[in-house]
Amino acid sequence: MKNSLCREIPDNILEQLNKKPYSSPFREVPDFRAVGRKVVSVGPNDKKLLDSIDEAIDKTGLKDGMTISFHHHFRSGDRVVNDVIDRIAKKGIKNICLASSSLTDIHYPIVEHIKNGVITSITTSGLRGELAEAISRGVLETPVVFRSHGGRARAIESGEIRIDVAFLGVPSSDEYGNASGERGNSICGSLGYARVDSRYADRVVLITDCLMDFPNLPGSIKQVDVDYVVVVDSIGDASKIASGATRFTTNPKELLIAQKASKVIVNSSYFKEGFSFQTGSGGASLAVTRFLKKHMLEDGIKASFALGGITQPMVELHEEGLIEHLYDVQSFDLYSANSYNRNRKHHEIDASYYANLYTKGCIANKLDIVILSALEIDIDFNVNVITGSDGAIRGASGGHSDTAASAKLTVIVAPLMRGRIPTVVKSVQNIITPGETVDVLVTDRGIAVNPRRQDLIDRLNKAGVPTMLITELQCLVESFIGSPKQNEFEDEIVGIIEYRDGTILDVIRKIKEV
Amino acid sequence: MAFEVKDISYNIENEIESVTSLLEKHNLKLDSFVEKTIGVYEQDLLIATGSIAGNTLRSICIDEEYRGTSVINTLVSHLLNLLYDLSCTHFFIYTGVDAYRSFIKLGFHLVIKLESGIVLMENKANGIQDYLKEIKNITSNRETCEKPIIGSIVINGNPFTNGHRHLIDLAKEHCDLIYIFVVWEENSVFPNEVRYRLIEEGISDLNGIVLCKGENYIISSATFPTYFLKDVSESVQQHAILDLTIFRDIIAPYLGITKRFIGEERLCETTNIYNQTMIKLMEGSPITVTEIKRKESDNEIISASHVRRYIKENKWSEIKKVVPKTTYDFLNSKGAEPIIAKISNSSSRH
Amino acid sequence: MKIIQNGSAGTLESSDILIQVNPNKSKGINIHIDSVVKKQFGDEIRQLIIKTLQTLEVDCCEVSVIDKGALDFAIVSRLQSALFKGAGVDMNICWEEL
Amino acid sequence: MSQLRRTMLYVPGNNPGMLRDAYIYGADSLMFDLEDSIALNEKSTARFLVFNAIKDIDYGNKEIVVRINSLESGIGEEDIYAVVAAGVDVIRLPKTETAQDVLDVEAIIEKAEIKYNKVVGSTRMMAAMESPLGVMNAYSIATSTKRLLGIAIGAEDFVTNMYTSRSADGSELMVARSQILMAARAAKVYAIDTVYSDVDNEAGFRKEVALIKQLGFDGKSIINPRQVNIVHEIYTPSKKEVDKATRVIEASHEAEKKGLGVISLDGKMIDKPIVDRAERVVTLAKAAEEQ
Repeated sequence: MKNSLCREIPDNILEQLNKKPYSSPFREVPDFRAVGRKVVSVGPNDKKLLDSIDEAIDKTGLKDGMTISFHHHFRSGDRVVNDVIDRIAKKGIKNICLASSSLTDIHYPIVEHIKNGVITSITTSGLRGELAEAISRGVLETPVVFRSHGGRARAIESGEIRIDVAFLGVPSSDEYGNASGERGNSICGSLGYARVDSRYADRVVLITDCLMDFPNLPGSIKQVDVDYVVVVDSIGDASKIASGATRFTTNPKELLIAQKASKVIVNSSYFKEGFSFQTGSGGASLAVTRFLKKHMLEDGIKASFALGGITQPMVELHEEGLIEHLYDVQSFDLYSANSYNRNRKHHEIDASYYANLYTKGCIANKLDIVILSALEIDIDFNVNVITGSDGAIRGASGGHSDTAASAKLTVIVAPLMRGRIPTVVKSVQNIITPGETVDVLVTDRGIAVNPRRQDLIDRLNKAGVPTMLITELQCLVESFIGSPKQNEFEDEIVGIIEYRDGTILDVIRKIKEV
Repeated sequence: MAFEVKDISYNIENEIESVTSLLEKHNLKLDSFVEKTIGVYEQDLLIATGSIAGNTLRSICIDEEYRGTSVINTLVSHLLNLLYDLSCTHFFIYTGVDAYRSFIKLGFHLVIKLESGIVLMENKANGIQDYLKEIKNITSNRETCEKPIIGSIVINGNPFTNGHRHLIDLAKEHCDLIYIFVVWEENSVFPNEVRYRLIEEGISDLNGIVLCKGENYIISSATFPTYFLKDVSESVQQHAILDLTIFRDIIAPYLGITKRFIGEERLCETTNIYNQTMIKLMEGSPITVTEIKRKESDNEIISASHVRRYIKENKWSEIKKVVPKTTYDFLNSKGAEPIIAKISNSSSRH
Repeated sequence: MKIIQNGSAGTLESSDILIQVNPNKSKGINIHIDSVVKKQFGDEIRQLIIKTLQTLEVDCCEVSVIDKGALDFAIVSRLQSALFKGAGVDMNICWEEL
Repeated sequence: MSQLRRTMLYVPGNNPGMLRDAYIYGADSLMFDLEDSIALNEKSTARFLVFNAIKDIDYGNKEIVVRINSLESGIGEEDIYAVVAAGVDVIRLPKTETAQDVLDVEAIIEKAEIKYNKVVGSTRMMAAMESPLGVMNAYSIATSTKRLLGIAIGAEDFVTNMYTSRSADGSELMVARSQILMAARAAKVYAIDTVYSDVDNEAGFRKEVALIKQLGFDGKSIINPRQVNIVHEIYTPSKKEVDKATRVIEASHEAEKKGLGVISLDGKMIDKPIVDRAERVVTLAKAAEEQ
């Protein structure tokens, strides 16, 4: 059947998953109890420190058909996912469900483990590189379920994702399982995504390359949640886990977009003392911070908090007194990872606190402004950040739909086209964020406001910020590039996109080989 | 982002040093035989480098920090345009497996990937397959028995001697069909076409032989650049493995070759390493290597390098003893005069 | 126009295209296209190349392109440039006919 | 002189992405370069690209300038034919030394206009002086032809010719800038300042723009889109200036309506140049608002 965004969701998929199709951002009302993990008792004489990943696999009783989880705080520097799955494969364990918070290009070896039957189902926020390509071409028999960061936390708490063993790489831990993301050989800062797993998985194994004296405090993951600790040679490539510094883009086009976006924000009704905001990590999105700063200084306005993946520019604004609090679910660079040590109001939060709709109030609810990027956006303002113009998976859902739905002003920043690939299209390949939760699109060649926000259109036009219809932008892009040929797909479904409330937003189909 | 591209001068120490240190930082080196090197700079910082040797891009390196940016496009565009300007339209990239995906995006196609992580790519889709298809087309016209035994010999033939002929004759005894690949690089004193013609004439009485140009895939500047150097380079072994893996995994299976014949080598260290590597590499494959003792004349082995020495020393009676009449006649013809003049004035190995 | 030698133009930078033309050993036109948007625009690019060849009355050559998302004006420019190089013509071009 | 030429954005003629996007940064004029930013072996390639860009891309009513190669280079003539055929607005001459240089180019432009059925005289010209001789001849160059709408100084070559180099305060350019400016004003054409190439030095750039604005230049050639807004910002008149200009213009309209030959404001007589300047201030203010 078709959902409210006119996306065809096959009935058998809905039946299999026991899911409803998407209807509107806040319509569904939860009616369930949060699940609990299996209770274990560790006594005074029990030891948690194990010699190897192999031993941990044995001790946790991992076997065929179980679900394992990882986090993605180590980004492209990660070694833990590949190493653990390799060991699992060597033991001959098959039919594993991989429930990672996200997966990146570094995880390409998983393709082999899919082929040899070790991994048979996946749920994640995103996929990139060879793994994404292989899955787009149908290497995995069951479709990957894509969830937003908030959606994943919800699914874990509701029991939809039941993690048997969580293998959590941590920059440092003591022998009893007190782990920190800000101390160690390769630090990553916040361990926000891992914290949910640590509380809900039946078994939790920490993997670190830096064993600290007990107690390793303050910390992110707590001893009461941890079964075992394994020390390995290396958890990954430190320089790729947290890049040295996030620099502002010097790309003139990104700067232009950022400047236009800051104009929209400043002239909206939300830019006032005590406002809150979040920016994505893309070049233009990050650069908005820089232009905002100028206006904040000029108008004497301070932000009450900034949220999200935290980067150096955010921490600097915080340290300059322009942002009161930082809520950090993931630190993107060394500077922000180090900031906890000196900034008391830099708070580590977990994924549920960040963006889970089914809590008694996630912090995203308090967000005024969010600036997000897009691979594609269509004339209904639906945004795609998961599939490329060729229909292949190459992105991540992340907190995109969570924050878009929650924030009072959602601004999408994107170039009108990338080379010959259009950003503004008639209909996006796949929907991650419904258009009804998006307010403004800012491109290098014009600003379009969602017609649902006539108030905003009036305000901007009154302030002399010109706006266009999104259909005008779409025509403009076609005048440059022509109209692309529609992608061809097989019937087979390789991905299911779940909205943050658990309803089904869209499906990703297998690419037709030419 | 605007990157600046500059030619690197081998005579300016600073420039060459910044290139070698960038390469060393990423565990690479500047090949000794490159002919031109360029650098990509951001402000005054060298962030990428690449070189050309013959028809091959080599010693390509992009500073780790700049990987994923458009600097690779800038670098490779420049190198390709340099090759185009030299009228080179079919070219290769010798690189590591890490960079392989990036080059696919720039229009390159895989020739072969070695276990060591070395990758050879070319700018033509199916370049090597097309080359082999053409060769096979010649053979399909030849009458052969049902399941012919097929052998192969690679000859530089600089120039063709009785030693080469001896090798071919012995090989013939074991095979129904023999592919003779002529090394196709203008690095020898006898030009490609001359070497080819002298072999052709020298075996015109034999059946069951397919004479083909080795082109880019057998002992070429793409597969084995160090073969043509005067001194033995430390990369010889690596290049030999590349060249022979292509033969073992692509050429031989395609043409059904199961035997390779080589002349025993005592004089030339590079060729000796090549031969020994071949014996090792073909182990466990369907290809058997037969090393044939060199034919001797007056207690001295016959070799093309001796022939060139005789030419230099003007010992025509010696020459007559070790080359076929066809070669001898050519050497006495007008066409040979520039070659002879060149030999008389040179000291090169080739 | 007759293509008598190799001609190339363009780069592999984003939004550009690298085009190489060679005299064709056999008769007619051979076009090889490698493009980041081959699925979406491969046919259009081919048509544009053919049209440009016809305009310049080139009926025998090999064209191979590596496209990084060039728009039509860039594709035409690079091809014209490569063709004129291939024809050995540099000056006194009839601009009104292009 | 109502059209604004605060910013003339250089676009290397061999970069399709930049040719496509140059339009979006809000510069008053775009200058596609076939000269110094193009390597020798890419000259003809760039010419094809600029030709097709002008023909195919809709730049709205943006003024399109092309900097051609000098005639001495042997390729300048082909450049002229190509860009006239494409329909360029302005041809900018590099390294102009004498009025004859301008006339030589004009003669070819005229031939090209006839050949391609363009209105003769429709292609305007600009000349850049990059040598002491050119600067000395600034006035005769500025008055050499009606096509010429402005003159510019190219500092990089100039300072080399002067046996010096560019400094932060620009003292080495003082005389040349003043000379160009005086010639331009005397000839009633635009005066455009040279580029500032240290893109990342925003403070230095601001200082230089403030200086040339104070000297009286109409605008500046710029090499990076990031510089556009800075120039426009500095050229934006203050509220006080705008208010005053508005009153001057009102007074002038008043006088016109009444058919008076003399304009007066607050009991004082106002001369024509003051009205001209007032109009310019208002135009600048309007443009700044639109940005």
